[in-house]
Amino acid sequence: MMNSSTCLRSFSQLSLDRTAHASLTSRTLLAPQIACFSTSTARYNQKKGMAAAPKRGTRTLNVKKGRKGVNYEMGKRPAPGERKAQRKRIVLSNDNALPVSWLRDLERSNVLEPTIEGQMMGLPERVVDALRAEEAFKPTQGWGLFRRPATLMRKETVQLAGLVKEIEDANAQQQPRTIRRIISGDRMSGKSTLLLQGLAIAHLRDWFVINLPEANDITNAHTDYAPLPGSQPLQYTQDTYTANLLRQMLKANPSILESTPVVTDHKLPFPLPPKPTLKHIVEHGMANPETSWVCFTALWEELSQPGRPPILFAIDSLAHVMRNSEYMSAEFKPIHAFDLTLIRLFVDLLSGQKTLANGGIILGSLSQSNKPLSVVLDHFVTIAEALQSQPAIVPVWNPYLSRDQRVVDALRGLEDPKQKDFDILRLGGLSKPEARAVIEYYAESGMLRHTVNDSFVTEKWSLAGMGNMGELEKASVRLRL
Amino acid sequence: MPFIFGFSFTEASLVKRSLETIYGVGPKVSQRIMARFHIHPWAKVGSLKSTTLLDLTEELASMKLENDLRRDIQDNIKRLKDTGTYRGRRHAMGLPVRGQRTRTQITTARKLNRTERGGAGRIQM
Amino acid sequence: MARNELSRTIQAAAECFQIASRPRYHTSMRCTQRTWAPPTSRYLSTTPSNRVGLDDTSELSPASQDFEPFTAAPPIDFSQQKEKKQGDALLARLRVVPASPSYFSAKPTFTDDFVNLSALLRKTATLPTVTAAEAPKVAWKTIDQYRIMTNEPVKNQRYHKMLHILRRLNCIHPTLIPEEVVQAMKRYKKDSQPGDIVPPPGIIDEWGRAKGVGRRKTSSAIAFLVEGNGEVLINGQSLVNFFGRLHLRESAVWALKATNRLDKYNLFGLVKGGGTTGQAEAMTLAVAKALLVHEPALKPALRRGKLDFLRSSIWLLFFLHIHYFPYYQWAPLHHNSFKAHVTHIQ
Amino acid sequence: MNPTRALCSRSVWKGPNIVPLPIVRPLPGQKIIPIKTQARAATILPNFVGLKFQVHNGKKYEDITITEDMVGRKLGEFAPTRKQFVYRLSKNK
Repeated sequence: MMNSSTCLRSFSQLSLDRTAHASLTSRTLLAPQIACFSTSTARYNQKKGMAAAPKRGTRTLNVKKGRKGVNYEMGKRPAPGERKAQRKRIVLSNDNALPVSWLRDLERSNVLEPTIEGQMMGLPERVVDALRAEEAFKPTQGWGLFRRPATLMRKETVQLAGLVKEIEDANAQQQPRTIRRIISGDRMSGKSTLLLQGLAIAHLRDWFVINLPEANDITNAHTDYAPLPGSQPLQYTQDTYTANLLRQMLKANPSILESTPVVTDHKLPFPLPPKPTLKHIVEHGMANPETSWVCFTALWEELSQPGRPPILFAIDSLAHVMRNSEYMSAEFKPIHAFDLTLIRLFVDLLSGQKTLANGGIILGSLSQSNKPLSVVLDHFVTIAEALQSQPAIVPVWNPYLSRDQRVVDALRGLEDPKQKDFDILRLGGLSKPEARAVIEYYAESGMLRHTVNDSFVTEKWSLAGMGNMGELEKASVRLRL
Repeated sequence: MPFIFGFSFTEASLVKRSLETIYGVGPKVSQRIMARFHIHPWAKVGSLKSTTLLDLTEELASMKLENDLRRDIQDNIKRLKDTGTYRGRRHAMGLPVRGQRTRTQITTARKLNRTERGGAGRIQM
Repeated sequence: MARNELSRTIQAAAECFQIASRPRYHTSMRCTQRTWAPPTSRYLSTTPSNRVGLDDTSELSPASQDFEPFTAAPPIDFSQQKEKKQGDALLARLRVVPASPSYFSAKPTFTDDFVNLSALLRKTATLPTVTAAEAPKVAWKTIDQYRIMTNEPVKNQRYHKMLHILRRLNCIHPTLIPEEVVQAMKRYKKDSQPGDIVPPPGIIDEWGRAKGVGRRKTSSAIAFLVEGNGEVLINGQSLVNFFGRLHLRESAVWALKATNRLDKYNLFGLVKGGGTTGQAEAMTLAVAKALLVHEPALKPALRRGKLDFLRSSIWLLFFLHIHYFPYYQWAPLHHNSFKAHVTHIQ
Repeated sequence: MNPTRALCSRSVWKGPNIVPLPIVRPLPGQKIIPIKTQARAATILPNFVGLKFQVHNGKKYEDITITEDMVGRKLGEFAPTRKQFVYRLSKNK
């Protein structure tokens, strides 16, 4: 139905219509000829003022009623991307929160010791900048309530640090290992914060860190995509996204990129400066997006050379990856998320088809909010959890459910208990001492005006469902009723 | 001001919406065209390269749009009316053609059902 | 003679049917002969159980002793009348004299009761009394039950005046209370007195679990309380997953929170039916009952706890009310229903 | 074509709705005798072109001469069954 606004546009279109007979090829695109569609009523329009009264009995319809004037201002339109920036704004410090005197900083030395378990540790400035560059912080995590970002070194964080130490020892004995972990747990139990702590540890141990902050942004068809010629099955590169990722990597790991020279020749389509370092490749990839994927692969090969630092490859809300993406292929079929080059790389590493030359950790964290239903992923996660907690009862796949075979092959490693490298990192509630440490930190930073004693801590602990991190914070700090 | 199929669109306008302003292109057709040239649904016209603009125009040219389509539709209606069929008469009177109720809710029919449907784009005063 | 026979048969029928009839007049004649006075069972109460004691014909009901010295005329023994004519003359001179002066009042039984009790009170006024609180708890008959008993339209206010006397009688020191008063009061007491039905005391089973059941609106909750370190599981889920809102979580374990026993007990709750608030408040009652099985001494604390809970929830709603007040101008309907909700709670 | 309308129309494999009509092929010179029929649902076939039909519209029979464009339609389309509604002011009669 032609409502009033399209009707307006059709008036304007009409005046610009092309004459029907001019064949397209001959017409020059730059100078659009104005030709009016030749019907009698067009001339009638000129004498608008003297419209004759309609004959009796003919039906008339007054469309002009209730239509706003031509230059009706429909309210100020926000600048493109402004709303999203507002939503994603990260505030990391709060001036009226008191600085916590006894807060120690995480350093390269003390990050791997198991002794720091159960203590709140501050994040040094360098690491905070790197994490901010990688968009590791999330607005919902409540960093803005405190003077300085600090995290609790939970049991699971020390486990993660243990893995980092294992990799470094393995590197020392020249057998690089790639450990793959998927972080799962209840809602608001601190999965993304654990991912952030993993990134912080890797930064402190001078690893090379790649972080895909939100898997949803890759698969929800909001960035441009192009087929990668000669890839079997046809894969798609995402140029602007990769360029942005390269920019984040440069900001997050400046020292590594500047120091390591380019060793092999990558037949890059652009000339490299005389003494090329990885930084030049990354900068070129950032500058012109169409070569961004070529630069990324070159960078990846460079990082696989011997003697390079181990790599931490992390992704958040993994469930978005385990299904068809929103992109459409040329034959108007949905493109599977695994066919996107970045995700293909991550999944190959996760499933073990590819390994990291210098070892490293592949970290994927599930997200309970805005989670697409991925039956296969949930199934494998429950199997892995069952293997860890009670190996006797392991859930069996319901054969009547249809499942995505590609995802099954990727996650098959979770099934057999012998496979130690690929496993689940289950996040439960905090223990009582850990909860006490957190609440004392809240009290110290002035966010909590209550004497911190054992009964108060246990009360908050059990009210927060046996120590759920987010609920604990919501109950004690945010809710000021 | 990039041009698609002879029409000019602002940089910030969405490719999908601008394709659909063309007479004869709806949501389904625009989806298929954009998929064929690997344009993601929220792409802005400004972000398209000139080569893709040319591909789009060339693709749209091969379809029957705008005035050819209008003429085609009007010929059908005119033929219906000339042969004296019931449907032709309904078009001429501006009443619903496909057997809808005429006691109420016939504004769309009164607006659209006429022999030069969509052609002049004018509303019969 | 037929009339005499008739009156006697009616009296017998009334006797066996226990129908309360107005105090019967009996034929009596002022004449010199004195014969043995037949039993005048003054009251035929409809509630057989408690009247049994009073129906034995030997002892005259106490009510008839306090009138001014007034003795009914000796009844005439018709069987000795020689001829019929003398009998008829006798009947002509008969005069009906009611047994109790209140016979002509609108509510004779009630009036007698009131008069007797007042007399009883006058008689026992000097006995020492205890305060109303310490007096034994008595469930007096409601006015409807009394009306059914006496079959008279007793006025509310009058009845409660009588109750006032009864309560005063009840306050007589239990050791000194005369038997007479006890017997009198028995007529006005309900069948079941408070304290007769005592719920069975909760027991802790071999696994150390105390069970409590609570219901609210249409939800019912069972709570198992075990000594432990404060873990809570409801329907197999953690407290946070089951109850989204913090207010519901707090109300579910309010009994433990109010008596800060939250870290001393583990709670395993099963709740079904109704909505979230109904389930939470059913769980509150269940947990409280289970806690009482563990520590019966907490009953007053829990009673106070209930008040704290109401006060805190009202305060919470009050705060929300002010906090969201600016949003209400353009939703007037919503505002009224919310205000009604708040007033309903207070 | 609106899909539901396409579904409602006659299946192609059944072919057009051929109704046995008393078609007399007149010689070119003679007068064409109109064929009176009530089969409004009969599809107009190509060999009908040029003939005259009297199609029943519920009350009387309407004359139609078949032209080239009418092939493929039904006879009933050309014989309207309802009278045209014309609003006539009948107040001050």
